[in-house]
Amino acid sequence: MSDWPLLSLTTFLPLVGVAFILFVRGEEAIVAQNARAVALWTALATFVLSLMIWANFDPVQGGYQLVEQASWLEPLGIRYHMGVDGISLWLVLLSTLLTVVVVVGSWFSVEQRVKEYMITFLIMDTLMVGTFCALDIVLFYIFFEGILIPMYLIIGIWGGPRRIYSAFKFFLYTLAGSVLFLVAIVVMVREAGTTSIPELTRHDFPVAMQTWLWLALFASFAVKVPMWPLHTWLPDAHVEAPTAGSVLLAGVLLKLGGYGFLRFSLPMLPEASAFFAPLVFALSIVAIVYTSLVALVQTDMKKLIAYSSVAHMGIVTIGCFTANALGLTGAIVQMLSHGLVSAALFMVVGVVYDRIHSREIAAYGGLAERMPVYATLFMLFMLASVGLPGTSGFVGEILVIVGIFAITPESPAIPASGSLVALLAATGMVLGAAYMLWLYRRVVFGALEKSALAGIKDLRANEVLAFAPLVLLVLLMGIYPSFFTDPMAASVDRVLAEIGATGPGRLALQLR
Amino acid sequence: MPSSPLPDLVPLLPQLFLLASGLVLLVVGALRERDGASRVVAPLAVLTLLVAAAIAGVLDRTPRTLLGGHFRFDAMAAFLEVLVLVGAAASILLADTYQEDERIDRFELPLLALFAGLGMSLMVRADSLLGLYMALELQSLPLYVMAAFQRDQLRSTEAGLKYFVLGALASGMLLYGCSLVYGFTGTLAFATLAEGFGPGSAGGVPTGAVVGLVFVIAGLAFKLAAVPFHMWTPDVYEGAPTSVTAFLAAAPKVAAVGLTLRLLMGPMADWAAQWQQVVALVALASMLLGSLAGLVQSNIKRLMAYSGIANIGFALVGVAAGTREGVEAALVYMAIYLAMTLGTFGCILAMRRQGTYVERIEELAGLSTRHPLMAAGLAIFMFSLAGIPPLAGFFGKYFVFLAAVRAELTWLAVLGLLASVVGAYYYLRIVKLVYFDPPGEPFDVPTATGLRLVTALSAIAILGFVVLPGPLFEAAAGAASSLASSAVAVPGR
Amino acid sequence: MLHLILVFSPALGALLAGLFGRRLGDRGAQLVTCGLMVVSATCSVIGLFLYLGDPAFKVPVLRWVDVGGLEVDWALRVDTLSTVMMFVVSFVSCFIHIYSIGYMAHDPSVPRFMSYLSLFTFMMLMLVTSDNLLQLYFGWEGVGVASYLLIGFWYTRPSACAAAIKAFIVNRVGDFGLALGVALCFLLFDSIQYDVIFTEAGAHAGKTVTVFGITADALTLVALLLFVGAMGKSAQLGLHTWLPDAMEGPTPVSALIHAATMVTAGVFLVARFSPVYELAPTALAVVTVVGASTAFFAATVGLTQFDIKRVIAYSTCSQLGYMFFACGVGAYAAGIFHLMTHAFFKALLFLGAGSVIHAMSDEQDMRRMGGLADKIKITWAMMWIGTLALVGFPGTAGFFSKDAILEAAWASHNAFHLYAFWLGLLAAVLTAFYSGRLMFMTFYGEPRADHHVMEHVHESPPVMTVPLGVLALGALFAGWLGKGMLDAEGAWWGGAILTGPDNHVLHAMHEVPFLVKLAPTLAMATGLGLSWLFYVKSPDLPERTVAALRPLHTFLFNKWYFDELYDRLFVRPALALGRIFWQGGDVGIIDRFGPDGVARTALAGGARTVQLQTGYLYHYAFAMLIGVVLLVGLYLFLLGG
Amino acid sequence: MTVELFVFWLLALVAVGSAVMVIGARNPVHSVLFLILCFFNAAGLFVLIGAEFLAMVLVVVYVGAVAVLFMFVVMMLDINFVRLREGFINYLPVGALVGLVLLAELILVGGSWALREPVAAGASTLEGMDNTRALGRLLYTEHFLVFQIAGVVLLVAIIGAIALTLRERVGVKRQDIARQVHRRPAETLVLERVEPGKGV
Amino acid sequence: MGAIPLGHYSTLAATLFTIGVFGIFLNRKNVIVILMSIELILLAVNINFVAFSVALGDLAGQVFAMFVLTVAAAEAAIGLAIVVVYFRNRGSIEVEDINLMRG
Repeated sequence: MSDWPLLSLTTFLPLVGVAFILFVRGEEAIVAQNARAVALWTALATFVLSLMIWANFDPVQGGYQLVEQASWLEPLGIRYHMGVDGISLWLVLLSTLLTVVVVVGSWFSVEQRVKEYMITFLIMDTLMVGTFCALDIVLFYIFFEGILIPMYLIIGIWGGPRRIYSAFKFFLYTLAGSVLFLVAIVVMVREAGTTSIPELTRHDFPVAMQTWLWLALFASFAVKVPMWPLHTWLPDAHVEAPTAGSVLLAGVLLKLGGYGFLRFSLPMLPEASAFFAPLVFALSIVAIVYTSLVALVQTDMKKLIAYSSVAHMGIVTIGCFTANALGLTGAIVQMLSHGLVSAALFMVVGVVYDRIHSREIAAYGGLAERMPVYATLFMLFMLASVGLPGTSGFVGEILVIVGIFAITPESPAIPASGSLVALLAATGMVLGAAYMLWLYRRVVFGALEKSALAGIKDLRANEVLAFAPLVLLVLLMGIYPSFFTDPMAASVDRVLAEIGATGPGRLALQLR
Repeated sequence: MPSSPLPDLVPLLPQLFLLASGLVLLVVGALRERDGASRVVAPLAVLTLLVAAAIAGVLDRTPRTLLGGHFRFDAMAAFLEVLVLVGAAASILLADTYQEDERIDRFELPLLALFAGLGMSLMVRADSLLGLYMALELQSLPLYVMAAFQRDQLRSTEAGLKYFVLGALASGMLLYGCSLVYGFTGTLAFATLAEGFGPGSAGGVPTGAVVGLVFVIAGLAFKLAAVPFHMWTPDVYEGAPTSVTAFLAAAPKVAAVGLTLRLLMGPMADWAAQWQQVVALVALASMLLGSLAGLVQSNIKRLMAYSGIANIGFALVGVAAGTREGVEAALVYMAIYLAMTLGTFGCILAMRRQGTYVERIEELAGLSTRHPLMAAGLAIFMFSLAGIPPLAGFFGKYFVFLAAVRAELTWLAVLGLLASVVGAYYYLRIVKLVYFDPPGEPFDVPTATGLRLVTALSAIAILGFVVLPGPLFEAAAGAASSLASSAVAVPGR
Repeated sequence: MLHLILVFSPALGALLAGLFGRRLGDRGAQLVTCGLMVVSATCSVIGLFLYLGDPAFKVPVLRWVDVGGLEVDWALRVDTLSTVMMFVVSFVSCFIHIYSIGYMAHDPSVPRFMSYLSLFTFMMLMLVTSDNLLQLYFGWEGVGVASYLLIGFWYTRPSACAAAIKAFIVNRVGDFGLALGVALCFLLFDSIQYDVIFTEAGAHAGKTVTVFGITADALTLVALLLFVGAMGKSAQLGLHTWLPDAMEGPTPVSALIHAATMVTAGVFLVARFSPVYELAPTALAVVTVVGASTAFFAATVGLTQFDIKRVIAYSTCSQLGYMFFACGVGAYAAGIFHLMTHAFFKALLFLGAGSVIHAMSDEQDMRRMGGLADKIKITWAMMWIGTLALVGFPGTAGFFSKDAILEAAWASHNAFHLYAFWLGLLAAVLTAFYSGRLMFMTFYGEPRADHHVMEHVHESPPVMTVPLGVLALGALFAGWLGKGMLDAEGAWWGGAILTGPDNHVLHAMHEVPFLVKLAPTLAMATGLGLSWLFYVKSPDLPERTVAALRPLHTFLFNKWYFDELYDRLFVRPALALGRIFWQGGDVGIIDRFGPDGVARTALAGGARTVQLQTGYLYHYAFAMLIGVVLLVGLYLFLLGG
Repeated sequence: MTVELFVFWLLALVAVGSAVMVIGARNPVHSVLFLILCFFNAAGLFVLIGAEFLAMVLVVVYVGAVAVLFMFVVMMLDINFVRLREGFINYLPVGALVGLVLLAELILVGGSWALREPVAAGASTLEGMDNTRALGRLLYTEHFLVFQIAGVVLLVAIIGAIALTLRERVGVKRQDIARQVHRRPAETLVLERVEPGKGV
Repeated sequence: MGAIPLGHYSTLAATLFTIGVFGIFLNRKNVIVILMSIELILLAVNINFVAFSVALGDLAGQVFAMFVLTVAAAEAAIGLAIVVVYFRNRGSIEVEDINLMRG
């Protein structure tokens, strides 16, 4: 089994499904049904394959595993080079899982152009998995950037009333960031003479060049994460995207930014990362406080959750740049957790949106009465989002806070020591609780007074099925996070070694 | 002077075949004029071009100077010749029913295209200023006529007129440049010019020769439609019959880039430091103008004109690099550009509603519901033009910018890529219309096989490029190396 | 094993009732949860006999976090302190479960309620048995959530929802401090295991650390940050605002969470961290001041409230203040002792109040009560027992613990010990007064409710009164039983509570002047007497007093305007900032000048660019010419130069 | 001043003057005539410099064919006198400036010419032949391929010009002998039985 | 030819070239004059070629001029043909009128 090209199989299997769907012909309803079925089975098969990756993964090793190499674009020195480590492994699993979840979750809710819908999501699957598996920087970029196409279509075709503005904003915003990344890639490739990520990581880039490269990479990743003030595409994109689009957007796409920081900015440009870390911290803190406050006053459920995503990803960026094991692990766990929780929250909104066709918070109230299961799930994910211990949200948050706390300034030139960052970041705990509880209170609690809600139905079987894995994982990650952190430990140590940090979790990043 | 009575004509086979077929087809056309000669001539012209391309493709690529030294045949020529001839053939195929519908289905049109193809195939072989000029004219003259071919339409004739006048002005400049170069160096041949411009030339490079080359480059820039010699493009694209626009937009651009490369990387290769900045500026201006002006277009042909200007800008980024890699990049870019352009025009030519062709971009609204395949194709072309991976357009851009950065033109890469973001807007806008907007009236289902074939093949090429990009890159590398070996030396970096 | 059963049987109950509530039915859910609680309580009692005074040991459960040196397990730490706490929690909870069967009999979602109660108990047990700060934090937030769920149990009531949110968020503010405390502990000790912290605390005494840009004594900072957490959970002055509002929850909830157990978690935390606090005198001073101030503040507010449960809630708040300043002055044992006695009598009071409310058809306003003494005799008696215990009537549980606290305050060397003593004494007077007021307004005088209500007044069923009785026994005799806690040598605790070498308060408190020993009793008598005067002897006196002291009364009645202050200071600015950031920042600046601005500029640029394309041949030719001229000029210039 | 130089100046000045008139004359017919004059002068200059064949070709091809073609078209299109556009004057200074810069640049460049050894030894130089013969020799040997291309260019021009301007007149009756011969009575005659009073 | 310096010829050519170019963009009359301007440009080119050819003693320039003449004739034919068809459509060949398409 282990000598199969597992990663490639996982990456490209969804395309086989696409091919099948393309050949589905006949009555519209039948086509839709068949497309759903094919998509589901493909997504499931892909998920199973990704589980095989996990099964074949050796958690003790820190390097890239299941590496595949093939000649591809020799004239440009670009090879087809895939591999996973403990960091990308989970993101791959997250991607394949969420694809299954969205296919199941939108079984009934999408009726228009089902065939195209399923095709775009399967293509997304390929691109997402590919992004996390790619070990060639150009290959990475191809997957990374390629995601824009299906996402643009998803928002634009199946989105809400302002979908066009949002789709353009999403596309052009991220494209603008990404082209700078492309320039950085080109410069790095010229400098190091290779496109292989491991080799680039080993290359010592001159410090002066690192600054520019770092900024270019930052432009791309900060948009993806997104970091304040480059976040404004996110609320629009989330609000207008269909539920499944929001799920993947929040669940996976936002992770690309954090993944980029971990995979490129930090290990390849450690000096510049150290130099700019205060900037990242500052922006992250602003993001946490600012977007939390903005989330407080939202009237649109999805927008609120979108803003909360920005705040949560602020924790991720802080964690990445702590450059110690705690912070890094925390950032990854937070990414995974946010991938599950925000995805679930968007599905939560999607469930009622499908029924009432409104995302206005004011249109709801008292759902608990008629939708107890729904209310329970919503409660769980709300609490996970708030970072309740015992759920996934807590582990990442506390690790990052503890991790950043440990950073002490070496010189008085840096006014903010890590603890101050931690202090400010932790305000997000309070504000986060405020807006999420307030949301829950207005939607689920209260008396059921709106006439439109009188006949609202609780979750359907497919919806419960879609939520089930998320519930399990959120709790598993909260109660037994070692399950996730153990396989990534060696890889995190490798990344730390690449950054040049010494000693576990202690004053690792020498701030200058 | 050749001593042998019968010179080596083998490398000239494609041209001879084209010429002979052209003459035969002329006779055929003239004899059968009344009963739909074009229906016979057009396919035969396509066939001829394809056969010529095939011949060019299989010819021995050892660099050889042809009769009298005005032309040479090498890997570069072979590569470009295949591209332009296939491009020309595809353009004729695209024209299929359009020309019948628009009542311009006369046999002269494919015939002129054939001769233009002959001209282009010579352009990419040019090895002296005289050869360059004659080939250029042989290519241009048919194009002028073709642009004005819809002679009862004011738009078409206006397009022809503008194209002709400006083209004549451009060739006047080019000629004046040729005369100066000749006068100051005493030679027309690229090879000897290279010596004149080389580092070893006694007394430095004469001013007149430099100025002359600037004029020559200006003349070529007109053919490329590079800023500021682009002004004709939008009007001509819009006014010319769409099938002709497709022709104009595709192969001639490739030939012109080839010619530019021959000139810049041949005689002027050692002089790269001097022209690099100017080409870079022209490239930048083209990318910016093409991207900006395209934003406000409502006619899809006009839009494609600006898109073409921007794309030439991108190709020129590779040229500006002034390295062998830059040449490769530009060649690859043009090959991909050819496919994207042909495909897009295939879609434009399918925009027919109740027998009349529409050109407003808004007419595409909701295309995806009625014509999913065409919509998918158009989306592929648009995303590729916008340079989004994994479509072929991305690789072209990546390669030219890689070459530019390797040649220390990072600023150009940054600005160019930002311009491409601006330009992405209008490509996205088309995708938006096609996929997001409520459907309007359906188009007529395109019946023409040629159209469907070319569009489908282009789409497959662009989509599938990512799977097997190697061959094109290798061919381009071979072509570039032959160019480099003809020059005295290529500045290595 | 015993402890695993003890801790996890409520969790099982919560799961069963929560997930299968509909299938189990009301009765089933009640049986399951109560049964499992009885098991748990039994275990806790057994534990009391088996482990009291033994050294601490650890029951590992599951590895939790092991990242970069942060190694934390799910584990139960058993020592005397946790054994006592387990007993209090489990025992009280058990009876409140049983009481709820009667109290919630008519509620439509009984299983949910029972599930929440058990969940809470589980979380509380996790909190008190935690072996490291992270698990403590888990329990800490867990009880917060359970409290949130229970306060908002009647979610259709807006006030309940608001109170629930308030409780959670105010607690979060405290947790925020606690989380930073956890981080700081890790920074200092490289571990957040109790045993590591406690053994190494001495080594860190007097060290300074720079955090938040300030340099301060490391252990003081740890202690203060943890105390912020304790303040939130235990509703100390500043973070107390949620507790009175929490009375929106069903009364058993108030009894269990907001009187007996959860709110005392802060006291537990301080006691648990006595090894650290002992080395941080500044922190102890802060604890003392905050505790004493709270004791006084809450008592003053309690004077003026009319909602029967709110009065008891403020009383709780006040009593928590006592416990804190007991810890603050170094008498952790006294604090825990009071915690235990308080758990009994305050739960008793709440459940009694619940019984009253039950009898009065859900009326909570004391102004509409009165004259109930004859109608509900058992409740009346139980309430009196609770009240006497609360005010510290000699012989009752409260007497022992409160006396001990005040004596300790007098005897301590803490910088603020006299502040604590006098405020504590004053608060004792006030406590007696408002307790008497509560009793007299409720049970004596003319009935002020309409006759419909009065006709329906009835005694509660045995399922409610029996727990009352059990708790009353506790309120009466827990003092006798627990006196050993005050053992001056500290041997009783088996090392679970550490007192520093300089801390002799437990000795000293036995040697205070007689007047000090008598003072609490005098205070009680004064308070009760005054209330009798006001509310029985001359019922018009309150009116006149209020009229005379109108501003003071208004100030007290409005709870010192804390809610209003916070609303102005935090809530409204946050919302206003949110709006500014959203409409002004995101929309007005970032979008306007960012993406939208760029898009507009590009489009405008495009429009201008195409203006060059005039359509005139000669313009085109001219453009070409200019291009050539420029290029040629450039080259001539280049060559010339 | 030598005679040659005098002749040069004469011819050159007339050529420039007539060139100015070509673009300046208000009547297009005059423009054509001035163009012809200009060509004649240029031919004279060619003779002066020793390029007799080109001078001859210039006269024959240009004056004889091209200029006449121009004249033909001008007359055919019946173009009236044309006005100068308003705003011409506004436009003139900028245009003049650019034009003068161009002129200056070009003259500067031309002036910098100095005889130097041609880079390639003159393979195209044929000593001892007169101009025409030498040109012919070159044209049919060294430049043969280009010569052929020139032929194709002309062919294209023919095709193009015809394709654009040749119109099939519809409605014009032409005699088609083949059809006349093949006509049968049966095709031409239709016998109609006409009922009385109904008409055809 | 020794008497006449090459500079004279090249200056003349430059002048004619400039006039020709001027004719194109300053001319507001009709397109035919523009075509004539182009002829002037080509004439300038030819003068240059011939002069250089003689000065260099190399006949290639004159050959080039020959081809220029040929192509110019072809160009003129096509140009005039286009003008004619344009005139048929528009009824005018005033340069001002040729602006149907712009932007």
